[in-house]
Amino acid sequence: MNVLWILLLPMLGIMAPLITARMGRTACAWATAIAPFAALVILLRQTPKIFAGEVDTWWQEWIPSLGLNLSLHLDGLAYLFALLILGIGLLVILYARYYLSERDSMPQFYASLIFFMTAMLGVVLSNNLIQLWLFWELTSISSFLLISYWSYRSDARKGARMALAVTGAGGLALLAALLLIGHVAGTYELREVLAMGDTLRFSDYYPIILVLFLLGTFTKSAQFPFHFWLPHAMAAPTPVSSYLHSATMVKAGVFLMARFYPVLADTDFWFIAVSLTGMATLLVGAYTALFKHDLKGLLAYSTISHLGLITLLLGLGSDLAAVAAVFHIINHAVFKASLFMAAGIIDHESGTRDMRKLNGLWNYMPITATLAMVAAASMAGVPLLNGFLSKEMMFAETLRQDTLGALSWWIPLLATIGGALAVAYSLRFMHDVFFNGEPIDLPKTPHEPPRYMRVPVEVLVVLCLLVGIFPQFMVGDLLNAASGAVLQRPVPEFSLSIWHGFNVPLAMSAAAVTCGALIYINRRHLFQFQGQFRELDAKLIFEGAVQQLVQRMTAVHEWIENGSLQRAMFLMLLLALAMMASPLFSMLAVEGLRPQIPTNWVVTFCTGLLIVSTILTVWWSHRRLRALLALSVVGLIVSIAFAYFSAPDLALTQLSVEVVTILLFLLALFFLPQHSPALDSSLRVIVRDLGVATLFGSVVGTICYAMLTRPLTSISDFFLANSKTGGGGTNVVNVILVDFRGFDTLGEITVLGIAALGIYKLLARIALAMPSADSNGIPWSKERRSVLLALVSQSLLPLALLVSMYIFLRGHNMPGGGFIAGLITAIALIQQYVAHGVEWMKERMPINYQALIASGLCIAILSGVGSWFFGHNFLKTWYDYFYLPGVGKFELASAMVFDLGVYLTVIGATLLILANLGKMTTSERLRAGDQ
Amino acid sequence: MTHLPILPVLVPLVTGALMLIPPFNEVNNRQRALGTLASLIMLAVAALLVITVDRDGTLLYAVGEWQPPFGILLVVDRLSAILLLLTSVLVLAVQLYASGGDDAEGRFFQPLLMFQAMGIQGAFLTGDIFNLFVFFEVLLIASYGLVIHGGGKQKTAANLHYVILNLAGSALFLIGLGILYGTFGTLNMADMARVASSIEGGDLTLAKAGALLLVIVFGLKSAMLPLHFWLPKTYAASPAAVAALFAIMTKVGIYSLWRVHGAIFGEQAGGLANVALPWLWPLAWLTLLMGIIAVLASQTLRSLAANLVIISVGSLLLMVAMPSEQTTSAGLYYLLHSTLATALVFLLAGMIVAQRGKAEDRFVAARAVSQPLLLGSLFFVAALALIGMPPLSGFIGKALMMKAALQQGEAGWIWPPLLLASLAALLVLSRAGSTLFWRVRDGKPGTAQAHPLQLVGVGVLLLALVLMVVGAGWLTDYTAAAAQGLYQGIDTRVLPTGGAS
Amino acid sequence: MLDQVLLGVAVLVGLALVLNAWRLIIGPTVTDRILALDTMYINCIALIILLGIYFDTSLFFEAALLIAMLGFVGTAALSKYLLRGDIIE
Amino acid sequence: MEFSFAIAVGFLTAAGVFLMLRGQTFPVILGLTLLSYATNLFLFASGRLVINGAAILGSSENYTDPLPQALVLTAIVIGFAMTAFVIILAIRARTDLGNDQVDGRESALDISAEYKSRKERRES
Amino acid sequence: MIKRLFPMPIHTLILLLVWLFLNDFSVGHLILGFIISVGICLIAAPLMDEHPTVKRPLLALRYALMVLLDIIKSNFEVAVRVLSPNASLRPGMVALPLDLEGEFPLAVLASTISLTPGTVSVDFSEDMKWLYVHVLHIDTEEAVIHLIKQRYEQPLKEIFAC
Amino acid sequence: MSLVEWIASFLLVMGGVFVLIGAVGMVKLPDVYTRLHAPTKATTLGIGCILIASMCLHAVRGEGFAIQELVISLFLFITAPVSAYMIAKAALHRRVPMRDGTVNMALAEQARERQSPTAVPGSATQQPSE
Ligand code: NA
Ligand code: NA
Repeated sequence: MNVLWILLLPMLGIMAPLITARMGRTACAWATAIAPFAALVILLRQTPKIFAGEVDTWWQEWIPSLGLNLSLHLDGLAYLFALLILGIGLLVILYARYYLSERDSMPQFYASLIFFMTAMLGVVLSNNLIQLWLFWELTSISSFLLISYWSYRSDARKGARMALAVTGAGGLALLAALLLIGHVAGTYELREVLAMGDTLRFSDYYPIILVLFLLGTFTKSAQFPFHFWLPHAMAAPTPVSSYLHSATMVKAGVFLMARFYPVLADTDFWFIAVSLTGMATLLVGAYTALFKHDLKGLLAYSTISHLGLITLLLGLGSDLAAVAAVFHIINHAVFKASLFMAAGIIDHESGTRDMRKLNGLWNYMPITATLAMVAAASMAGVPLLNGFLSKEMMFAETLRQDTLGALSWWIPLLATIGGALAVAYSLRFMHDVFFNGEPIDLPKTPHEPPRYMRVPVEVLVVLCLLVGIFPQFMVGDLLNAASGAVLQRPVPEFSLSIWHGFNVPLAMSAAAVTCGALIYINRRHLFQFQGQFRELDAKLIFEGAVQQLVQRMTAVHEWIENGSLQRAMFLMLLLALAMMASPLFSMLAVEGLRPQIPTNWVVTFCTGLLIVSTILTVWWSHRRLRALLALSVVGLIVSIAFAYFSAPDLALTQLSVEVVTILLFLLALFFLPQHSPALDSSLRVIVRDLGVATLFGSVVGTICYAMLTRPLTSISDFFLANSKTGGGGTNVVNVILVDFRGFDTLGEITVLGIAALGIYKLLARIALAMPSADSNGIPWSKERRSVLLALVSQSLLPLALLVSMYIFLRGHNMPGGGFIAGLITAIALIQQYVAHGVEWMKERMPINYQALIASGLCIAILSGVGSWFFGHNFLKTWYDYFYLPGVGKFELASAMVFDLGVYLTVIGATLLILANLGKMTTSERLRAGDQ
Repeated sequence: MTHLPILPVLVPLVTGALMLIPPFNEVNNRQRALGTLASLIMLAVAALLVITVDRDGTLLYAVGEWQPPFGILLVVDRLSAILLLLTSVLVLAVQLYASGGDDAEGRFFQPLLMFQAMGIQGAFLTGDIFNLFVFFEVLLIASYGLVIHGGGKQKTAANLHYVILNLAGSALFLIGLGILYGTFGTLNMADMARVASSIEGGDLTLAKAGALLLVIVFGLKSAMLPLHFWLPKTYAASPAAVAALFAIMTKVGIYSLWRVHGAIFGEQAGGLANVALPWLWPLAWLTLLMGIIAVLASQTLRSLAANLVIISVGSLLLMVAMPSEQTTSAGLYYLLHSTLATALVFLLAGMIVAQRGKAEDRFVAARAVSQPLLLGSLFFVAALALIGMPPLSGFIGKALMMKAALQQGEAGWIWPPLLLASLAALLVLSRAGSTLFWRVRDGKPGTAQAHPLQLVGVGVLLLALVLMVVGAGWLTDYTAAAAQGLYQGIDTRVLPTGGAS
Repeated sequence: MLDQVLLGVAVLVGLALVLNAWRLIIGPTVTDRILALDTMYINCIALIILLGIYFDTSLFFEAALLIAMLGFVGTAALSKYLLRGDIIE
Repeated sequence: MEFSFAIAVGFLTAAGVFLMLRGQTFPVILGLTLLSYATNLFLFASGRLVINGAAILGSSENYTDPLPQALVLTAIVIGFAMTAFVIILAIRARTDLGNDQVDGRESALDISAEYKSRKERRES
Repeated sequence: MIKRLFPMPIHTLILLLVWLFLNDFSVGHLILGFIISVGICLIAAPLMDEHPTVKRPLLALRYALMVLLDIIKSNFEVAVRVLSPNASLRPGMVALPLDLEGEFPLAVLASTISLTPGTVSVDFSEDMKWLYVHVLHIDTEEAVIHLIKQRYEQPLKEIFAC
Repeated sequence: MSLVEWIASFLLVMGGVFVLIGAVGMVKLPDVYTRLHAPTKATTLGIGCILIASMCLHAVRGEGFAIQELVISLFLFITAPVSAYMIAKAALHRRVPMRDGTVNMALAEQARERQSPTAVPGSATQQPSE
């Protein structure tokens, strides 16, 4: 339970700086420190239990199907890291209070910092693989916020992005690795997984797991060749650097390697991959550090180098090496944090970090100089300081491995060279900054920092000394506990003392110090040599690579998506063709066994006519009015076909829709260009399209024929049987429409209504280009109203309305119904618009068509909802027969009400569409016509 | 309560109709309040349905009380219930956002929104394949109207492509339905699932052709490669609120694939079993790949978000292409997440465009937004969700899908694109965010402020995303049960024994 | 007998349809084509009535009635288009 | 008869598909219309062809399948709504984009023709 | 009141008659047809312009029958013309001076002309004083004008009493 | 066959023939103005015959006295002249040429402009100059 609070308190603490934002900087810092401090107290109270080897856990089910639970544990390793995170974190909070200037947003900084701290604590305390990953990603995200804190600076933005990209990519690999581990282990609980080392190591997945896992950890811990992001993360404020690059962020990768040491290490693959990478990083980092003129740059590469060292130790695979690794994690965190803070003080008080300008600061800030030099000496591995101890252990361990066989001696040699380089750059840090003459062109006159800004450095440097001098007392138990957690077995004997006698590691240390000093003294030659090579800026390369990637992808994308509808349509139809045709190849006979209807002359005429008019529609598609006429013939024949094949309702619907469509087409013709080229594409494209079209048509025709000639057993007998008895109508099609499947019809009229609204929207604020002459250049006739047309249309109106009523009323029993009747009424009214014009109609028939649509819909819905009050489902219909003397028997049905809704909606929608288009043009025409 | 299943269709329909007649026919606070009320009712209904279905099992509602398969049957199982909930959350968010002023940029926004909701919810509800077509058309025609809201060349051009492609799609849908009715003789999906295994001979061939045609139709809706061309343009051109609502449009296609190709042409379908898979697999994979390419090529926030939709579609299609309870469950969770997250980004993009002057949402240095901290934080959160980074629900969905793929033994094919997609999103979104909010050209920021209602709309989505994380345990159990229910099919006791077919 | 007569008359009407279609194709002016289309509408009425007689049903009556009404609307609109361009002004 | 019907459907489909692939709005809409005729006939065909069997009870002995008819009716109405929308959209596009190309930009052929004419004008 | 309920009594009557034609002559349909006819006239009334009404219905009936016979007769004539060689045709335009006044009577005249022997009304002059007629075969122009004026215009003048 | 059926058959054949003659006229006649005559008359009458035949047959076949078909004829008789009128107007408007040798061809232009004829009709000046 305590472990939960260690995580929860900082998590809640994120709010503290935000709440106290207005209370002043000191208050904000204090408030921020409360939660981590409390967590630290809780952590420290666990010390005896941890040192006794107990593990505190907390578990809460969260997402069982994912294997993700809220699961925390506090063992030695977690304790060590939590201690570093909270302890150094508190020092950084104090330090940042003085480091940040007035114009920096303190709450934002502290909130991000605590967010990061929480994430880091989550990583080390997680006892669930996926939860661990969750916090791992949160460290990437929160570090992004910290690095980009000065977001107005380009280098901060780019550095942050690069860090996020690299660690984010690694994070994804890690997710894959963790999922695989969980899959192989059968559990995602870390402590259970840790007990399954052999299962994992002998699994087929092991190599891929290891590769993915190492990708995750190496990127996070800035191992070669993924180290390039780290120096650019130095664009962050120095408190951030001192936190991220000493105790936390970059240590997360190392932590993870240590954490999974029991299950993934102890194979040759592990040894080769981890130790060699570590060695390479150690050397590359140390060597590069030597040439950095920027203080923080030097420290950054030194960090890389030390991370390489820890990785190397973990890679060696021996238990003592692991102990050394853990020890060095502690030591590095302590001295590197203090060094960054010192560098920050120097920067803060002198205005630069350039070592070429910084000289002789000893005279200006002696205390800071002393502190920094002690820490740097620890970094160099000078005896009596903590760095010395872990380095000696490392040298000792490099001598013990033999996996490389006869070439195994390379490893200690290279390690010594690394040590020498470390001495060299540490010397440079000390000598170049604090001695080496007088400062050059400093923006400010340097002086000691505010008192409390130095306190964190002092604390850390004292720790360096104490650990260096009294190692066993200071960290013996801690190291034991942490190493035990890493190894998951009893820790081997190790001795933490300053003096082990004259031995090879001591000789190696001596050699390193000597060589280091020599290298530093002769640095001019080395600088000259290095000067030949162009310095590569990883940021530029990375940005360039990303831009290259974006450009390439943009090119590919534009090549694929050229914005052409024709291509999209072609691909869609081609795919449809392929998918539709693919099963047909396995069809044995197209023709089925259903008896066919004998054909006759008239049908042949009509089929021929249909085909000819279809072809004409295509042929004339650029002679637009002609195409429309041909299309009308097609529609006419389709209607006749419906009538012929026993579908009178369809014939009626098709006919009336046809006419309205033609009216719409005519409107379109008027506003669209009158001419278009006969060949709108190249001949190749046309032939290609013709080919696809022909194939498509033949496939659809084939399927149609195959279907027509096969018998069908369908659910329709039910409709025929129940239409009269259940729906009260003899026109089964209509009963299906208003009753059996009335819901479809409701949707259908809604579609019609919405279409009308959409069209109304389309016509809003449209500036229509009206041609003043037809396609032959003949100006339009000046006669607005033809007498004969107007009169006859007028006299036909009542007749047409009567017909529509006739068709509406008998629809339930005979061909007809609300939809057709509605269209007839609409057409009759449109005919008035055509004959008399919009103005005339508007004066005499001020109907709000959209209200008509709405009322139609509402009536249809009400007829359905009405059945609720009789305890029935929506659209349950009712009908009955009544008898009136003199009139006889007649039927009343609720379906008629529904049909009335359909009727009104259709009228409203059709007229809204057509009359509004007319209305738009009228005003235009009045202006254009007067000229 | 017995009429609960039909309310998701009726409430928006009635509201939409009311918004055409006085006193609600003007764009004013009265109309907006009505819209909010309707959205809240829909949300309540959907929540109630989810609870009821989770407790009592599938709800069936025979419209007109005609016994299935003859009448139209509404089916509320766990799958449709949760999608209804998703829709209503989205509609509420969009309605609130648009009520902040965007709805006044043209006519009929609120009624069209309601009709669109009706179409989407109807498509999720119906258990009848032709009725599905009808609701597809309802949601499409409403979306045609919504895309052009506010007017402008870009919208018109995008809408033209969108409309024409979808009209062709509708034609293919009808041909497919024709073939299916011509071979199955029934339209009720549960009944079709029952009949499917008995189809053989020439009918089998025809039915396959029909089933495959429907893949095209649903693929077009869901923006499967190479049917995705309409999507980036349309989403990027649409007004923010509409684009946000559209986040669910592709999901309707995915849902239909599950319903039709998972349940009707699934494992039990005899000769028709899994007929779509050989096509779906490569196309889904390529869709994901295309999404990655497109995301990397994105130049504006809205097109980026649109291309992220393609990635999510690709991922989901891969889940569809490996039908199993795990993949479906994982896909369903991811579907909920990706819909909400994309919608969030589109809404944000709307506010950013409004504040950023002529540069709109292009990734170039421009004047600062007037509310950098607010929009920046929101963007940051939304970006995390989209990339699939914790703490928002994206990572859960991604991990679930990866796990499901691993269980199917397909991790080698599916993990790399899934992970690459996240990486691409990470690269581009971090670039996008730092450019939009940090690369500020000198000069005074604008004065445009986000309307409080817009923020409430965004808040609704954020809250939903957070709830998806907090309640992930319950939700994943639910999605697992939903997936199980999908493949079990509807209880055939409601179908007539023997029947006409 | 009546059936043969009907078939014969239907063939006559069909032939008329084809001739009208021919006029529709060759034009030469668009007014010719509109006239041809108008006539085809009327021919179709004949065809449908014949169908009604042949199948001995009155179910086709509405279709014929509608063609009579709608053919006129179409022709009027087409002519108006030629005259004024804008059919609803 | 079935054969004629299938041929007609095939022709309508082919013509529709071909026109759908054109680059101007008007032919595309024509194509959509033809295609919707084809699909309506196809959907209708799913109930098989029957003559003299209209689904009006009491009008004949063998009734045709009424269900596809109802479906086609719905499809016709929806198709009508869609056609209406797309026609007006084409008008809107022409107004907004200045031409009637589906992509809103002049086709390659137009551009080359314009280029040629401009060149000729320069030369003369 | 009655005027408001039956704005177009003749139309109402015709509609009722047509309704009965369409359905059957029964009491039920008489009532239903009456309601519908009245309703339609109420809706359509605002869309109808005022026209001179038929003053002599019997004469109108006779006129209708005469036209019907003329139509039949004209058809045989036209059939002959159609089937004889084109060279023997002598088509032409005729401008018909009008005595008749009022749009409605003129419309009836024009329609009649179009339906009857070898003539099609083409257009009115703007002042409605002339009707242009296309004639399939002209022997003499005067004969055409005389025939139309005597046979059709005169009775119409009487019918509409103008 | 009953008497009614004989009559009906006769009417049907008449109708068919007239419809065909109308179509033949459509193809054969020389210009659009002359072609107008064919459908407005021949076809209308043809339909009329067929409709009457239909009425007769329905009456005999026991469906009662159904004179619905009269309504179709009513529509046709009202609309056919207007269709012809509109088409003729359109043809004039587009200056569709009349056949050479058309009497009073000059009147076409005046009809197009809807003016009164410039000279008294029937005078020699109106004769076409052949
Ligand atoms: Na120096
Ligand atoms: Na107009």
